[in-house]
Amino acid sequence: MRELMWRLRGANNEGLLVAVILIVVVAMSLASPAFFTANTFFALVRSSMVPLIFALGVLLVMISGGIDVSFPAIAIFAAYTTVKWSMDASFDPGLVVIFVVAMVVGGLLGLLNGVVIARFRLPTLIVTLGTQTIYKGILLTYVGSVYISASDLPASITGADVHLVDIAGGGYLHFMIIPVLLVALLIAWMLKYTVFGRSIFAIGGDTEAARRVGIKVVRTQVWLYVLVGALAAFGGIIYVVLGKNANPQSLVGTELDIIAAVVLGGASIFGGRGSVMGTVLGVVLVQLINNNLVLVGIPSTWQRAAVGLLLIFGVTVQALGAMRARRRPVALAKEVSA
Amino acid sequence: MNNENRNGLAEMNGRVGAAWTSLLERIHVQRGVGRMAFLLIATFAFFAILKPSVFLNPVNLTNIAVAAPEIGLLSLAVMLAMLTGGIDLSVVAIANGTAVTVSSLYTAIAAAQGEAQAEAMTPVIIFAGILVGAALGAINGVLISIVGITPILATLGTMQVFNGLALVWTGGVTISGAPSALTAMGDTAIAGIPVLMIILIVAAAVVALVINRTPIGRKIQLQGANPVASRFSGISARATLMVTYLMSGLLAAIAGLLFLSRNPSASADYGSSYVLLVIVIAVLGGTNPNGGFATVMGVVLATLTLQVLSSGFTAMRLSAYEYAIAQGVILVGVMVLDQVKFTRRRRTKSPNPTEDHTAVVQSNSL
Amino acid sequence: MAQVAQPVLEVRDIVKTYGGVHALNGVSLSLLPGEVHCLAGENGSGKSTLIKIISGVEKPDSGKISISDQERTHLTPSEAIVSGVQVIYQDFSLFPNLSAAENIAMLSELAERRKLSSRTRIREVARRIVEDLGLSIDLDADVATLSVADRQLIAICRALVGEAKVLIMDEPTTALTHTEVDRLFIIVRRLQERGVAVMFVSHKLDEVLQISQRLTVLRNGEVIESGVASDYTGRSIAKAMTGREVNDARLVDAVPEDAPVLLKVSELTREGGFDRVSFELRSGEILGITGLLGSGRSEIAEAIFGINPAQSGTIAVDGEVHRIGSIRDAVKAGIGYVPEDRLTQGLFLDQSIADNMVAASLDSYRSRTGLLDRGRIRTSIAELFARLRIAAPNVAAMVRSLSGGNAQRVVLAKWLDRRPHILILNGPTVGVDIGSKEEILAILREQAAEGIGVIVISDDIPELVSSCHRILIVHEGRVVSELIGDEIDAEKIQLRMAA
Amino acid sequence: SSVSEGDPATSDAGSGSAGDDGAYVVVVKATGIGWFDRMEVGVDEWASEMSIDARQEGPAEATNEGQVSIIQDLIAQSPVAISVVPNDLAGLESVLQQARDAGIIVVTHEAAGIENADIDIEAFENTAYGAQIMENLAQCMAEEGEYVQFVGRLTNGSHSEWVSGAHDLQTADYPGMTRVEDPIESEENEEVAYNKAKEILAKYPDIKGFQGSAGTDVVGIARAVEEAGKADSVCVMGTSIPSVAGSYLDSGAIDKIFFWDPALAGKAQLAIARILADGGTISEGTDLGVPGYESLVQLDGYDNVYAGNAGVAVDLSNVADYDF
Ligand SMILES: Nc1ncnc2c1ncn2[C@@H]1O[C@H](COP(=O)(O)OP(=O)(O)OP(=O)(O)O)[C@@H](O)[C@H]1O
Ligand SMILES: Nc1ncnc2c1ncn2[C@@H]1O[C@H](COP(=O)(O)OP(=O)(O)OP(=O)(O)O)[C@@H](O)[C@H]1O
Ligand SMILES: [Mg+2]
Ligand SMILES: [Mg+2]
Repeated sequence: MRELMWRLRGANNEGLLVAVILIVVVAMSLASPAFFTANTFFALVRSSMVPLIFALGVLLVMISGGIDVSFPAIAIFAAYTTVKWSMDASFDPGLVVIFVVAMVVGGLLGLLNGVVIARFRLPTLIVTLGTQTIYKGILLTYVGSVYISASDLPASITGADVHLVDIAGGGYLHFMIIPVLLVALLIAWMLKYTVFGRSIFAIGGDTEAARRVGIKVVRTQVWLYVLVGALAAFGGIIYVVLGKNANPQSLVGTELDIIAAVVLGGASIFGGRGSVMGTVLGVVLVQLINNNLVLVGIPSTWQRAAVGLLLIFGVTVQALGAMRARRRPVALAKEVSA
Repeated sequence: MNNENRNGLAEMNGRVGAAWTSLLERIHVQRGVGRMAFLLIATFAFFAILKPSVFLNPVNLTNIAVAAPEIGLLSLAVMLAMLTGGIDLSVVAIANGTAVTVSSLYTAIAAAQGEAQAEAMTPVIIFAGILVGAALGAINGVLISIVGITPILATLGTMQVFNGLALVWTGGVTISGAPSALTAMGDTAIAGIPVLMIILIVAAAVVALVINRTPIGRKIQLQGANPVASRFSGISARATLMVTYLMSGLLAAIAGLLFLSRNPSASADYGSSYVLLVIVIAVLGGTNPNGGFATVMGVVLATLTLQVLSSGFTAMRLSAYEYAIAQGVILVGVMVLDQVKFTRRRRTKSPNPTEDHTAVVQSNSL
Repeated sequence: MAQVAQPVLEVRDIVKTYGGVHALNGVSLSLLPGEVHCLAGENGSGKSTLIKIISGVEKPDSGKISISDQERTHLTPSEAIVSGVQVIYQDFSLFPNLSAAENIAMLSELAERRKLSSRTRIREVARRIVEDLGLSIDLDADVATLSVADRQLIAICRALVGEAKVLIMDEPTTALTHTEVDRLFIIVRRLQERGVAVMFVSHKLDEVLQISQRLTVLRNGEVIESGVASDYTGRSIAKAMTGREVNDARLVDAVPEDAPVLLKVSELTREGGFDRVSFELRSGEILGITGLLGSGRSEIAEAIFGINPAQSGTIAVDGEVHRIGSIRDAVKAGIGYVPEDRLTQGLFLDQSIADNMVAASLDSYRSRTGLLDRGRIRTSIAELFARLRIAAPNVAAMVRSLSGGNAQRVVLAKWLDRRPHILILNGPTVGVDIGSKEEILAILREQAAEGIGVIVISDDIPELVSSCHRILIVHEGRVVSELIGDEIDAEKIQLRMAA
Repeated sequence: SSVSEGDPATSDAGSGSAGDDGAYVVVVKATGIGWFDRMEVGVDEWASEMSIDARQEGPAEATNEGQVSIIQDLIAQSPVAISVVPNDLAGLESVLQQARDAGIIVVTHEAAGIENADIDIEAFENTAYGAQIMENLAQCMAEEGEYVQFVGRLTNGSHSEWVSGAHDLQTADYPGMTRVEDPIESEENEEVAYNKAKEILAKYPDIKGFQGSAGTDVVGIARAVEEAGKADSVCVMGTSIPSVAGSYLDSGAIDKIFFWDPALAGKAQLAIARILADGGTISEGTDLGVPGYESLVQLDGYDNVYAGNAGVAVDLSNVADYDF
């Protein structure tokens, strides 16, 4: 029985998170009849897409033992630059090329992060704090600060508004959910079944030991940050596609919420632990809370405090769960040996 | 080889090695201070030469001295948290909590019983404000030390909660009014040095004294240096972390009073751009974000440097984004240079200065 | 091996400095196929540094390394692995967050330059080697949850997975029981027959003599002697290492019956750890507690020090029963504890010796102003520094720069500065060389003579014999035997530990 | 001694040698935002038309402390005039007082009620502007049904005045309408506005009207409304600019936007500063020579607040007239 409970909880407390999400869903359903509808569900899916992509990047960095706060800056830098280039050149290269160009830009910015962090062994939080302000500063000083509205966007972006499911009352499932899910699955697969993925876990577990078994630590880290940069850019373009505008002031400032979601999802801030499943759940929980406060009738002045309180609640549950988990294996090991 | 000889050799070898590491350690200790002093002088000289009329204008110098203290206090608060290996994102929210408390108490009393009565109650009002700051710090302390939440998440949550509560309390409106003692403090200078700057210097001295010269201060450093070894040394992580975040809250509370003394109004959103700035300052000042190491002097100098830089950029008519770029480049650049210098030093051989026992003990932080 | 074989590995004139310290100063050495070559030397003599250079983890300042006739100035870890060098590191170098199986197989996955990783293959690789060694390790458990001994076994398994030409073992047996050591040696011999060259580092000189054919002694980063192992005895190796004679005769006797009881443990129990353990410790007594790894001997000590408190039973210090639910309770009761893993649990590596020494007694230096009384701190530090004969130029040196023996003295000093009634030491001389070991034991005897009670948890039998007044032998969580005074001898201990 | 006492003397000494005397500086809420980029266009135009050194500055983020710091740095440069578009009125009083003590002319914009400004110039009166939006909204909603209001930040003074001006008019004149929620905070973020609008649509299926305050509010709302297929049945109105809202005006999801041209507002601020610097005064009927500010009116209850008549309402019919 205890063994079963243990399984249900999952390696990174995913089970606990599912329970918290269920509690929140039940509470919200009780608070508002409008909550438990397909409409709300699709809205939740839609609003989780971009944060999920960012969260996956944060997850990768966190597993490797770092914290990245520069991803929103990279995302908007890459997306805005690409869109502006297309607009200025009056040339619409098609959605795929736009994604590719943006991801190359994002990858290059990630490369800079990676080289500085890995080559000089600097604390990631501080480095990315620095590069974040640099990227945003360069974007607004040298690339542009103009809001690009739907009418000026390349047609391939505005035209990408394809719905997989449409329901009465405005609920719909945007087709971008397909690439987003594919990327999530791809990353889950990469983390589990590729040597690169396992190396990221190894580096996060013990960097020196990783070097000693022959992992090319610097190279792996640099590639990791390139990947995370490209991922951020991917999220940036999706943001533009969903929002049908490109605003260079957007996104930056959302980094802490994303990090909170990833940690809620069971990733260890000290590296070496985390899962895509947990991250998905963490993002869903944060979006669930963030996007239904009006619906369940929390007064607007109280909303900031409410989000904070729920965050603390979620992290407390996680912390207590982790504390118990840390005690548990000893007994478990004993049971096994007995 | 006879015994004597061997021992002599070993001792020599050991001595050289240890003298070297202690030298290294002191370079490390003074790294934050030395490089920040250099950077401060360099930036100052740079702008003073380029724009002497504007930059050396006493008004400008006074401005720097008046604007820096609130940021400096918040940076010290973050530095304390970093010293234990944590971080405090809620310092600005705590400062606003204090400012809002003081301002709303003052205006409430002034409205009910007249301005004179409110002025007379200034000490009580200020005390209440500081108490609020300490209480908010204590909430962080409880979440981190007793509940066991990672500091960055605990304070991310409390930042939003404290900020949200201030928003609820004020209804989003900026409250105008503060005890005139506070505003007078913001206007006054002693021997040409603004009182606010003196407050920062005194606070910094007290923090330095606490972390270097008191049992709890040493425990804070040890906690950051190796939490497991501290536990195995009988140091209570709970008590230590609690005191750390309480002190962090107190420093933030004083910063909140400084907000009011510069401008007698309080809002839930003041200083939101400080949150990341103060982390940058703490790290530039030589604080190890992983804990165990920090210099108060370095942090104060880093505060002044960034203030000089910002004011210099305005004097040069450069934009806020160009300043942001410069800030990022300096942060990353200083860390990279540091690392390059440090590894190069480690590779080259050193002279072997022989050390006097007691002198080193004295120069050490104990 | 009659024919003169070509060495598989040769290093020449290796120099490596850390800052100003010469960790290695012109070391040359060769390894022949099929030989076990032992590297002996005191703490800090440069053994691990040499190994790290051969395995590509560190770059030498100068010198040449040739493996299979390919000469280089340095290698990277992956080059070393590809050349067939496998290492069991002193600190294991495992990934705490990964499963045992993955830790074992990771290296071969990388060496085979695989891009994809397969769970079944990993498990299979790990299972095969574990079975080969006749071990029982939970392959799916995270390494973080395993015991030190299991971790060491995993590190050994990992090194044996690949097709090694050179196997380097840096103190591979510190946490192993005798049977496990025996099994390891069987495998080493098997590898030897296949022509693998083995480099073996250990402070346990009997093991060295048992397994190796050749022997090189390092001192202060230089080769002092090199020769055929059978020409040496434990005593002569020790002499070469330290440069002086070493004595391991029994040096203490029983304490007087009327010495006051300092510690009285009754019916102490913790499920899965130990069961109804009772004993007394008298003033001036050094009590040895020994047993196989996993017998519960460490758990008893950890319970008394409050790390993992007991579930039932009482602990009385100086006749007064204390509820010990945390380390702080134990410290307040006057108990000090020198942990097994001194680097992570005992020391603040990047702080000075002085800071480390006062870490446990800060509150006692509070002056009337609330500040630390620096004068008093200086005096007591200087006194301890001299009394424990710590070899460092001054007390401001970073602890990281100290060798194992000196670092251990700093941990001791930290507790002595509190003037504890009872001092518990878990593996006080693990990874400490012979010279330092003797001195540390001498310090313990001095402290006991001054009236404190000392408990030594150890499986180093000579050390127990030489310095303990009384010895408890623990088996499966229970005290099964007690040896007092003249009853103590090495053979008896060995016999009762196993039974 | 006192910091502010010392100021005038030292700044005089400073300005003697400073190459910056004669400068006019507009300090905006934040740089890199479309609205203030447009204001900068006006400032630059005015500077070249008048051959006067005029420029615009602003913090990287719309924060009070950022503006305080810039103004303080400016005081040291002794410009002729500083004009500010404050993030937080009360939060700027002290530093503006210091500027005036140093002999600098202080003009403000969007800051009715500020004390330490020589003149505050409004494009219009805030509550009247709010009322104007409400009149249009009420007309669009046929004077009945549920509506909600969005503000960029709950701490934003102007936004609060617009929504309360509108709400007051509604309660007085349009009893058939009901505001179903307190003003909702969009955090100046289009995505947040979009998500909250979706929630509103779910919670109040019969909602008929939205009023936005931040420039991106109506866009986020419009997207939600459009997706709900209610572009025709729901009225979306509020402050925005054509370049941001244009495509939704085309599609009909946004019914009408209200604004004033920031470029002209920038010019008006500078024009006032110029008049004051030349020793002139501002009074009822003053003509600044800037479209929409040809005959200023003094607002009731303040002695330093003047308003122009620069408010513009734009719908599909006249959106082509504006290129920003
Ligand atoms: N112990 C060390 N101390 C200081 N610097 C080190 C250390 N180990 C490695 N480095 C630095 O890190 C860099 C690369 O180290 P590492 O061998 O881990 O990288 P790698 O990923 O294998 O490199 P590559 O991809 O080029 O093969 C080297 O340039 C070296 O300067
Ligand atoms: N990373 C390092 N930085 C500075 N000094 C070091 C470093 N690693 C080793 N040393 C120093 O180099 C010398 C040799 O150390 P090494 O670890 O090789 O000794 P060892 O013979 O393996 O000792 P032990 O028996 O304790 O394992 C010591 O003086 C040690 O302090
Ligand atoms: Mg390499
Ligand atoms: Mg070693």
